[in-house]
Amino acid sequence: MLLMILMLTFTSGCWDVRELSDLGITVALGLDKKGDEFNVAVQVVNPGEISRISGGAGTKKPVTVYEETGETITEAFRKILTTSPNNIYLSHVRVVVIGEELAKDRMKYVLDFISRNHEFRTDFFLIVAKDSTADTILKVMTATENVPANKIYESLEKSEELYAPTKAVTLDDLKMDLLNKGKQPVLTGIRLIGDEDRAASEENVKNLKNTSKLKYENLAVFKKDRLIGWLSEDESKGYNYLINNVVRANGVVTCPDGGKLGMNLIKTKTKLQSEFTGDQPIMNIEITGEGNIDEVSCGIDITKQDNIAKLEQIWNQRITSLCLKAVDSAQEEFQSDIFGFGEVIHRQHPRKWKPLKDHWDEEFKDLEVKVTTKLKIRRFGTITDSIVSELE
Amino acid sequence: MWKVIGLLLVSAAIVQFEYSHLKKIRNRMDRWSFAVLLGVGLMLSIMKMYDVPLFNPLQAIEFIYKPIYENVFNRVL
Amino acid sequence: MLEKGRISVAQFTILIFLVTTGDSILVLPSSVAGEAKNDAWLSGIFALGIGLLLVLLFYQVSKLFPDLTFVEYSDRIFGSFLGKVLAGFFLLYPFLSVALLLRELGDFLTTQILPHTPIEAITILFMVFVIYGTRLGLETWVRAGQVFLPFFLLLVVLFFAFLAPQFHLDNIKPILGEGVKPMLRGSLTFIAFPFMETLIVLIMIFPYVKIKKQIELRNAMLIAQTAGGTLLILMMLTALLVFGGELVAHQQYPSYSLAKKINIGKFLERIEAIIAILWLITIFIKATFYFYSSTLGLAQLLRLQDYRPLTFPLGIIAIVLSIEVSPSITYYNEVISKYWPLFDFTMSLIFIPLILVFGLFYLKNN
Amino acid sequence: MKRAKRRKNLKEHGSKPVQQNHSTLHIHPTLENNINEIKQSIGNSMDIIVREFLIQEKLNGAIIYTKGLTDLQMVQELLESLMLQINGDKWIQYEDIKKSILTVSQIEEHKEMGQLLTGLLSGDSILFLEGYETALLINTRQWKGRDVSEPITQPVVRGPQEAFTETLITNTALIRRKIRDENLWIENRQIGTRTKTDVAIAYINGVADDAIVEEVRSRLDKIKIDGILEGGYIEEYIQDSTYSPFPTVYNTERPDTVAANLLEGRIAIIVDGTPFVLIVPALFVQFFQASEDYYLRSDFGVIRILRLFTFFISLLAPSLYIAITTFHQEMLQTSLLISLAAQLEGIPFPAFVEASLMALTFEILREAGIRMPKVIGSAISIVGAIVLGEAAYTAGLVSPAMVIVVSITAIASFVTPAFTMSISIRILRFVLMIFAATFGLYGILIALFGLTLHLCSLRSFGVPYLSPIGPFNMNDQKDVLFRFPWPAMHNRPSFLQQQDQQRQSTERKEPKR
Repeated sequence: MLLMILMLTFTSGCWDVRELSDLGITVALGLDKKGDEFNVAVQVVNPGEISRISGGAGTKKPVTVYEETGETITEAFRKILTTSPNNIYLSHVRVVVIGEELAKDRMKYVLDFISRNHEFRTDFFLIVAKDSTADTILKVMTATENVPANKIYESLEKSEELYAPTKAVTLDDLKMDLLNKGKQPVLTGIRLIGDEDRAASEENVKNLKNTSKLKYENLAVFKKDRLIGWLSEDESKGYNYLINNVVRANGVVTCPDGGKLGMNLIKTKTKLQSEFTGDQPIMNIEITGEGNIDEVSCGIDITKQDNIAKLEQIWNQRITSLCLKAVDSAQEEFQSDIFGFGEVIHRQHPRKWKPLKDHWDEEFKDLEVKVTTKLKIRRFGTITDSIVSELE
Repeated sequence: MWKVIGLLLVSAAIVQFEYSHLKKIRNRMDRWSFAVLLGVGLMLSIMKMYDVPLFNPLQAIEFIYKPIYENVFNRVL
Repeated sequence: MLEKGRISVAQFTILIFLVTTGDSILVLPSSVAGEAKNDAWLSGIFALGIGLLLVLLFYQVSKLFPDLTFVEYSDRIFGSFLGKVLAGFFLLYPFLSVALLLRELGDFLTTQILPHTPIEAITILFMVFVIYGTRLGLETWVRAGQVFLPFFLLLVVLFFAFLAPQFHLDNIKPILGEGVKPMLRGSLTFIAFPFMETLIVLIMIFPYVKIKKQIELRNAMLIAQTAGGTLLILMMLTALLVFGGELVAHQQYPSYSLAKKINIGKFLERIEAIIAILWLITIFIKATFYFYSSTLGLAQLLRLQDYRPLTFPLGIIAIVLSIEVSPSITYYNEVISKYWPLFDFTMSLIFIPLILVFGLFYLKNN
Repeated sequence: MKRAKRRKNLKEHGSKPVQQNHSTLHIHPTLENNINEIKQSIGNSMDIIVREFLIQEKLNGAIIYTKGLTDLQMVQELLESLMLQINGDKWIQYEDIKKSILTVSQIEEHKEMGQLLTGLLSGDSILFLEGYETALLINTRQWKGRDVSEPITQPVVRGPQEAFTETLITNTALIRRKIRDENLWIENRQIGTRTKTDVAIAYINGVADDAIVEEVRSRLDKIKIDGILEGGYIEEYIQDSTYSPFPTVYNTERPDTVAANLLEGRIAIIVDGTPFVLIVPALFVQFFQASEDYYLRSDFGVIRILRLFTFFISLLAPSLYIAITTFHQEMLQTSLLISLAAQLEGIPFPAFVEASLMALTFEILREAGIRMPKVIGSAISIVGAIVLGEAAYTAGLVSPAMVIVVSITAIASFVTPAFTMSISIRILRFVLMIFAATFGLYGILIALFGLTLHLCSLRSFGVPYLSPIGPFNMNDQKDVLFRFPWPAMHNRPSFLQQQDQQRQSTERKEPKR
């Protein structure tokens, strides 16, 4: 007994003990700008509601969102602590959503805070809330996953793999881009579709058809740490092809005589080569890949060699144009080297990079970019000729 | 204050612990060096507890090597 | 004889390997990459070469008096007064290093793992066990290092294997893009921290190795330094391949951040605390090595019959010193990455040759 | 204070009747005197039987024996041969009785009373004859002992199913039956001023290191105690470090284990009155080796890795649980963390208290399980299961995760083949829990450093406790984590420094065709 008391005095004075039950497990963090101050929103899990043991049939919501404003992020956090019953615990943050206004203005402070705090890990995704504030995004309830942040995290992870126009960016990726002179960062945008007020309600989940939901949309272009604009969907796709970030993707090819044809891209690789004519750098980009035909909704006979060649040509042209669109808008509209062409030149021609380094932004504007695509059609599913062409 | 008392208790324990050992050693130097070093250690820690500024040996190193680093090393490389 | 234990050549090798890896495995990548950016691994290779050359120098010193430690023979070669002064000066080196190591460990733990625990509590706990190891004698704590070695190697292998999927070869290109200068600047710390800091204090251990021929010492040192150096170069390379030079330079503890990146199939993740074991093992051995050398040396200097009574008083002083040495982490980082290596250089390129010259002179005349 | 105690002791001794010391007393020529002497020194104990008789109607004699320790049949035969079979006129001499009349295998001649008394109390019979200053000590020892039965504490599936008994001589016989080598030497000595317990040292001459044998002898001779009732008494006297949680003396009740250890060059100490034989030097790895490892196919030796693993589990599981749930929550996966947090909602205790309570409960149950009469044993296990598993959880006192951790710990601690090792783990587990509760994983790790240092500093009869891991020996690794197939194990483990290193001839002889 004496020993027990001794142990208790030993442990009660302990400095870093955090009992699990006192922990407010934060899964998402939303940061916004409110006037001159920071607005911080955290999505905290109510474990009892989620865990299978207690059935999750309670009346409480599975997550709670706390929100406060402060001059610094830390101050806002401190205020949250006074309203939330538990300690805010940040090691399990899955996503950090940054409001568009804040992203346009003071991203670097956010990054400093996040990378300085030891509780943050580096494996969460950073997302920009497009056309809205971060806290509205955090308040959206989702149907399939109890924890909305998990839903956001997982669907971004999936969509990056399966669908081309998003890019999952972790803290390290972002910092690497910011520190490299030859590359500018991008972040994926997220948007709330539907009614903002209803989104936070339980009803939203209970209805079979969600009236309000979250959707990933395109990429936000940064110059240094400031958001300067958005790529369109096509440009985002082109961007991903250019930085070799496409694992699998679906594409649509217009048939020569009208109608569409679905392609499933299975293997792509992008090679970036830089060369110099005199002092003028040129980027040569070569995209190679293979695809399968998924769906034929036009009258083309895909058993014919000629037609396949034609389709390949159309497809290649389409991807090329996607890429060029992305390059164009980066060069003309944003003047921000989001593709890391500067990095490529640095790696391949370190000597010649030196004079370019300090005024790379201007140089990038006039950089000559050549895109060649060599995509091949390999297979076309379990049937040979299309039923459609038979019927016609 | 409590810290100082705790420290003194700890050093008393150390003395008690070493005493039996030192008793066997008939060398006077052993006892003296133990006592002197323990005294120095105690004094330093008590001074540290009351925030008395102490000498930092790294300052000496900085003093010697800063000119070398800046004038020699930085120029050579 | 103050120390009756003897260690085998294999144990000696393991000791040097662990000490070489020491704290370097945790802090070195950052300071080297700060100068050399993505060529930091080349600094490592260069530094390893220099380190091996240094081994030859130290081997000559070890041949002077095969049965005595430096403190024991210093008054023979320098005369009784100057000898004592120089020996005392030399002992400051390992002792100060103990304090610095304690500080480093405390800083690491308070920033990364135990932010609310007072640094004194961490260092005192650590010091108590260093003292325990020291009191048990050379043979015992070196044997403990031997026992740790398999765990250490296992963790290292796992560490590299788990991170391999995240290697991006592009991150270390271009090779020598900025010329040789940054690479050489980076190698300043890479020579000093792992290689010099180990070798300098070895002159207190040489006589306690069981050898048949003196040359075994040289071979052991060469093998251990090569192994330790290679491990550090690999660590450097891994950090660069995963993060790129810029990001490594910006981190306080790059290899800890590396461990945070480990994620194998969403199952093996969040294991950085386990990886931290790796550094604690080597730092523990390095700290014990320094502390042991300084207490034994002091006892020999004062001609005591036992060094054990000195351990607690010196431990207390080391803890006070560890708190005193740096008012802030910025100061610490600056002194440690800029000026301390020069101190290492002074010790091993001026002090040690001095011993060698005087020693040879003495042996010739007697 | 010490002096006062001593004085008190003196006083107590002074008040008691002074005990006579008979050991140096010589035998008196008159029979009467001798009988009285013996009766008096044993205090007329009821189990001492004196049978007086006449040989050839002239010579007075007496046989004295202890009832219960003696084979009555033999005494009967003795008396028969003395009283009936001596016929004729030839005057019987003392020498004749010893040489040609007594048909008993072991007879000793003594002149001092002390040795006679010891013999008498060990079951021998004393033969006094009128007018002689020597007496005969006749071996008639026989008492009801347990038969050789199955080993209870170290059972195996495959391997010999016999265990030692409480009788020394049976035990030495069991060892002899396994090693029929003239170099198996068994030395005998008696320890304990009152119990005079027989203790035997067995070793294979030429295999065991002479220095270690000598060390064992000298340590045994240093023991000054009135009684030895079990090997544990001796163990505590001869072990190297008293204040270590780790055992440096191995004990076993399996004759095959003893034989195997003797063949490796170790020394066995067999104590009369207990079926547990001590083996020295004992090394750390030895406590994880079961005799069965050597009988089953060699790949079975992989199981030792499992044993070492469970050693760490039973040592670390509760402390790791405390460290991770209260310090390093970031180590848990998000979903696991959420479900743990849900379990812990409403648990009134901090994790450390919860863990200590549960671990304590388990220790209580375990202790109760051992001490209880076997009949009640099953009741205990039912109560334990309900208390630990069901009720505590339903009442919201402990979390299910904690129940899992404690049960894993408990089961893991039973895997260690040597019981003594699991006792030491018990204490260390609590120490580690305190470290974990104050410093998290850092504390655990530092404590493990300390533990390793301690293990490295231990020695058992001069042999480093952790060998062959530290100091490392490549050749000896064949019998540490794995057991190599027998043909691959040419040499005995080298850390014991045997005189004869080789276990088998290096070249295998080709079978004749």
